Amino acid sequence: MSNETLDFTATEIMTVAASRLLQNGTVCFVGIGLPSTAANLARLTHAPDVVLIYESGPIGAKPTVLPLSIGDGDLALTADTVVGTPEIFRYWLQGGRIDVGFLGAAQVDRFANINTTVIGPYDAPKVRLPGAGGAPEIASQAKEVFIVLKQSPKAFVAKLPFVTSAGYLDGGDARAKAGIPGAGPTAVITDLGILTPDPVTKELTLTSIHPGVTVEQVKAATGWDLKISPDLKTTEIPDAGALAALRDLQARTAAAHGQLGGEG
Amino acid sequence: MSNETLDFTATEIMTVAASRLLQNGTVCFVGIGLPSTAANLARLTHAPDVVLIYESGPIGAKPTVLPLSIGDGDLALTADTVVGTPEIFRYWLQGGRIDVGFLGAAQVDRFANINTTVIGPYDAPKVRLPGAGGAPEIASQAKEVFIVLKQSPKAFVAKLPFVTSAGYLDGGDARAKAGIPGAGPTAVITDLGILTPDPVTKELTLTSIHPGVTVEQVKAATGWDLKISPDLKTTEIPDAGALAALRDLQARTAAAHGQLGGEG
Amino acid sequence: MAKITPLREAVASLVHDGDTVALEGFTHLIPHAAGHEIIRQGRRDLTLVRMTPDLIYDQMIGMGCARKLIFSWGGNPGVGSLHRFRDAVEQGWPHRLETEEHSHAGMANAYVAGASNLPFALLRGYTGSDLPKVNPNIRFVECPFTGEKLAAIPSVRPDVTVIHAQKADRRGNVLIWGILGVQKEAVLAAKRSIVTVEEIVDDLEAPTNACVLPTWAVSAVCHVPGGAYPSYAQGYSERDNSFYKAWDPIARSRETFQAWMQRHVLDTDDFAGFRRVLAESVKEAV
Amino acid sequence: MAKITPLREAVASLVHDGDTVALEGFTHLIPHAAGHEIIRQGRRDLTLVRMTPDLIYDQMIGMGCARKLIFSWGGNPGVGSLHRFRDAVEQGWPHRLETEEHSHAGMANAYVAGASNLPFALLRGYTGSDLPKVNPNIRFVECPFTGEKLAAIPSVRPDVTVIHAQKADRRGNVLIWGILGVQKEAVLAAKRSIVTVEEIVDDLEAPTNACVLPTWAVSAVCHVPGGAYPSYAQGYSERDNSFYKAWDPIARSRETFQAWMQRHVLDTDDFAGFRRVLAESVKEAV
Repeated sequence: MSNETLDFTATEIMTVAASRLLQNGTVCFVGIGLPSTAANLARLTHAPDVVLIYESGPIGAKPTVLPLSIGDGDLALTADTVVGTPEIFRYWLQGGRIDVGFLGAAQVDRFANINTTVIGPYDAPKVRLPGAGGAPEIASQAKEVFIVLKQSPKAFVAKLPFVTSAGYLDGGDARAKAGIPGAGPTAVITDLGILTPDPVTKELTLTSIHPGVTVEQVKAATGWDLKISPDLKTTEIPDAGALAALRDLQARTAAAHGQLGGEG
Repeated sequence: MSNETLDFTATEIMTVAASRLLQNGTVCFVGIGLPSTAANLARLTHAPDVVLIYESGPIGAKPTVLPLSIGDGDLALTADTVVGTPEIFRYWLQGGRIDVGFLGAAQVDRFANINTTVIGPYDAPKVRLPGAGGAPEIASQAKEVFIVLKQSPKAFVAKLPFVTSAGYLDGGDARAKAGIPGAGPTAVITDLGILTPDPVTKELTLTSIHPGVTVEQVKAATGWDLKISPDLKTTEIPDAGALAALRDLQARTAAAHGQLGGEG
Repeated sequence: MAKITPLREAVASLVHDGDTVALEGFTHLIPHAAGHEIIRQGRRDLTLVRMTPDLIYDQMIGMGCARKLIFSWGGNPGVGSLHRFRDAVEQGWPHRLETEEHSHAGMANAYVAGASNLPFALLRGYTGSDLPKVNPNIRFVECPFTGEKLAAIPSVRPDVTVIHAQKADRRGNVLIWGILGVQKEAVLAAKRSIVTVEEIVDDLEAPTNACVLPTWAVSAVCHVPGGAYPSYAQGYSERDNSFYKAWDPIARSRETFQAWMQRHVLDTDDFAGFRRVLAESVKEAV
Repeated sequence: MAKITPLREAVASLVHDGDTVALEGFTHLIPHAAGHEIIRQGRRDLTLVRMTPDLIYDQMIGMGCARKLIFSWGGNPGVGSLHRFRDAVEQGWPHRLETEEHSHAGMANAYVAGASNLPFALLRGYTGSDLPKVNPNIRFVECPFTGEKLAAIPSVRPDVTVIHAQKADRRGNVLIWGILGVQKEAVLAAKRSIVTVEEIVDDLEAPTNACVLPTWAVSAVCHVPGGAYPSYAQGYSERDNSFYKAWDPIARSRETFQAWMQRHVLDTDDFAGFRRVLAESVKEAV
C-alpha cells in the first residue's frame, strides 16, 4: 500500500509510528527486522539515548547501518559492551532491566498472543515456522512490549494454532493471574494502524488509523471482529526528518550490504 | 623444628613434599598460604605446566612472587584469563574440571574432615575461625584433595567441633554414600610426615615420616591414636634444586612485598 | 591439552554416529567447515543441538545426518525459512526428524547448567506459552523458600561441541571475541570439543578478562581460515549475506539441494576445496 | 542513568538504617572509602553481605553499624583473625551480631541468582558439611528429571551494593578489569548501587567483551581516587600489605580500635582526610 500523495509507503509509516513509541532513555530489547529498524530510527531521531540490547549479546548497540542478522559485527563494535547470550537472558532480561521488548510476529490473536511456531497441528504442521527464539521471555519479562507486523487476515487470527509467546492469554486479568511479571503488549503497530489493548478486557482495539486507510480496510485485514475505539485517532504522518532519516538509514544499509535492512 | 644437620626447616620439607605430589599438567585449585607456596614451587620446578586456579578468578596464574592475598594483581596479570568468581565455582570447580584441590585447614580429624569454622559450640564459640571460604566445594568436587598443615594435638583432633568440609565423614564408604563426587583427601602433608587414608577404612595413616622425626613425635602431635603404616617410608629430603627454588621464591616475595608469602 | 590436528582427523576421532552434537555460534563464528566435514564423513543418527539452526543444520538435516534436533529458532536469518528443516518436519524427508523445542532463554540456561555440571536449568520462563504442552522436558519446580513456580529444563550435555574461534596459540589456548553467543558454555558443557580457528599464533594477546578457553578444556584445535563462511569471524571476515539469500532457492527443492551438496561438499576434499568450487559455481551463474 | 555525585551525598541518599548492604570486591577493589563514609554517617542495623568480610567489615562491625552478617570467609587475608568480628560473635561487643554463614560457592551462586531475579540459587554444594545444620537457609531440592538432591539457598538481593572500580565515563558507564570477584553480580542483584572510581574519563576505551556496567544499571558514581586503600585498583595502585598487618594490633583491643576509628575516620571529613591523618600517624609511629 504505497501512498503516492502523502509520499510515504505503508511500511514507512508503520516503521515511523513504531519508532515514535520509543522514548528517549528507554532500555529496549530488540528483535531483528522491523523492530530493529524502528528502534534504530528512534535512536537516530528523537531518542538518541535509547539503549538497544540484542539477544546475541551487544548492550547499547549503535549500529551505523541496519543489522541484517541478530549478530552482525557492527552491533558488537558499536556497543557499550558485548556479553554472552546467557547473560543477556539471565541478568538483563530476567533480571527485570528491560523497559520495552520490541517484537515481530508471524501471527497475533485478539489478546495479542503471538505465534511463531507452526501453522496447523504441532505434530503435523502445515507450515513449520522458525520457532520461539527469545520471544516467550521477552514477551513475559520486559516491562512492556511493542509488536510490529503487517496486518492481514492470515496474520491477525481469531484463534492461534499455537501460542508461542504470551500476550494477555484469554484477556482480562488472565496474564497477571498466570504470574507473568511484565505489563504485556501495550501496542501493536501495523501498516494500517495502531492497536492497543482495552484497559479492562485487554482485547486489541484499533485506536489509531494511518492516514488514507479506512476502517473497513483494517477490519478486512483482521481475522476477528475488530473493535474500533470510539476515540479513533489518525496516526500523525511521518515528519520529513524521520522519513529522511529512515530512507538514509536504509540507503546506507543497502550500500553496505547490497540488501535492505529489516526486510527479513 | 629446624634441622641444622640436614640444612632445611620442617616447613621447607613440608612445602617441598607437598609440591612433589603435584604432577605436571595437573589442574589445581589453590588455597592461599601453604598450598599456594607448594603449588607455585611445583610450577617452578618439576611441573612447569601445572595449571593454577585461584577462587578470585585467575585461571593459569604464573605469579612471579608468592601472592599474599587470594586476589593479588600479579595473579591476574600472569593468568591465561581472569573470570568472575561465580564462574570459577560454577564452570570450573562444579563443572568437574579440577584435578587437585589444594587446601589448608585449622583442624582435621582421623577421617580427614576439615574444620575452619569454630572451636567450641557454633552458637557460643570459644574461637571464631574465618569460616568455610571455598573449601566445602573444593573438598567435595575436586577429583582429589591435598591438605597441608602443621601437625599438633590442637590441629589433629579426634572429634571436630564442626565439620566445615568433608573428608571421608565417618570413614569407609560414607563419603561415596553421601553422593560426594571427588575421591577426597588423598594426602595430608605436615611438618612431620605424610598421612594417607587407609584404602578401606579411610582412616588417616602415617605412611611417610620426615627424616629426623620419630614416630613418637608424630603420635604426640596427633589427638587420636594414630595408625602407622607397616610400610612406613622416610620422606625423601628436599633436593638442592627444589630447596633453592623455594628460598629464591620466598626471597623474591619478601623483596617485593616486604613480607614472606604463604605465612598466613 | 588440546591436540592441534587437521579437521578431518578431529571429526573422524571425536564425532561418532549417534552422538549428541552441538555446533554453536550466534550468527557470528558458525562452524560451517566442521559441519561440512561431518556431512562428508557420513555421520548418522546425530542429536543436533543448536539455539539457532540455520544453513549448516539445514544442510546436515537434508543430508540425513540428524535423528533429532534440540533448538529454539530455526530459520535463514534475514531471508526466511530453512527448506530442508521444514521438509524434514513437514514431510519426513529424508527421514523423520524428532524435535525438542525451547526458547532462547531456555537453551541458553540449559548450556549454562551443562557447563556447571547441574542436571537441570532453573529459569523464569515459558509462562503462558504452549511450548510446555508439546515439550515434556519443560517442567516446573517450586522455590523452597518462597513457593514460587519456576521453569526447569534438562541441561544440555553434548558428547561433542564444535565451535569456530578467531585464534589459538601453539599450545591450543583459544581466544574468542565479539559476539560470544553460548560458545564457551557449549564447550564446557560437552564431553569433547573441536575448535576451528582463523589462525594459530605465538601469543594470543588476550585482554585480562577476555573469553579464553584454556587448552586443557578443549579436545582438538584445527586451523581452518575462513571456516565460518558464510558466517564471519570478527576481525577476519565479513558475513556473506548474498550466500544466505542464494541458499533459499538451492534448498527449496530436494533435487537442487542434493546436486549442490554433491558438487560443493561431497565431491570436495575440504573447506578450501568447497570455497574453490563455490567460487566457480558463482562465476558460472553470473 | 547514574548520578555522578560526591560520595557523601551518595551514601546519604542511598544507604539507609536497616538496609541490606553489600560492599563487594575480592581482595582487589574493596570499597574502603564508601565503608568509612557509612561509618561516618552512623548507619545502624545494617544487614551486611560480603563473601570475604575483612578490614572494612571489621571496622563497620566494631563501630556498631551491623545487625547481621551474611558471609563465607571472615578473616584478615595473609594475617589472621578479624578481632572486631570475633569480639562481636564471641562476646557480643558492641552488640550481638547475627550471622548467616555460607561457602564461597553458595554466596557466589546467591549473587548470580539475585542478578538473575531468581528467588534461589541451585548448586552442588555443602554435602557432608555441618553448615546446613546451623544455617536453615541451606535447603535441598530434587531435580525433576534425575531425582538428584541439590543445594538451594536464597538469592542475595541487597537494598544497596557498593563497589569500587577503575573508571567511569562522564555518562556514568563503569569499567572494571583484573580480579572481578562478584562485583557485577552484586550490583545487578541490588535495588540501588554506588560505584566509587579511580578516575572519570571521556572514553572508557573498553575491550569489546570487557566487564562494563552501563550507566542505567548504576545509581551513583563517585570520584574517589585511591578509594580502595588498603586494597588496590589494578593499573592504579598496589595493595598496602603493611596496613593489613598493622590492623591486627589496632583491632585487638576495643580501646585502641575506638581511638583509631575516632581519629582516622570519625574526625576526618572524607577519604582524602583519612589518608592524610593516616600518613601522619604512620610517621608518628616510626
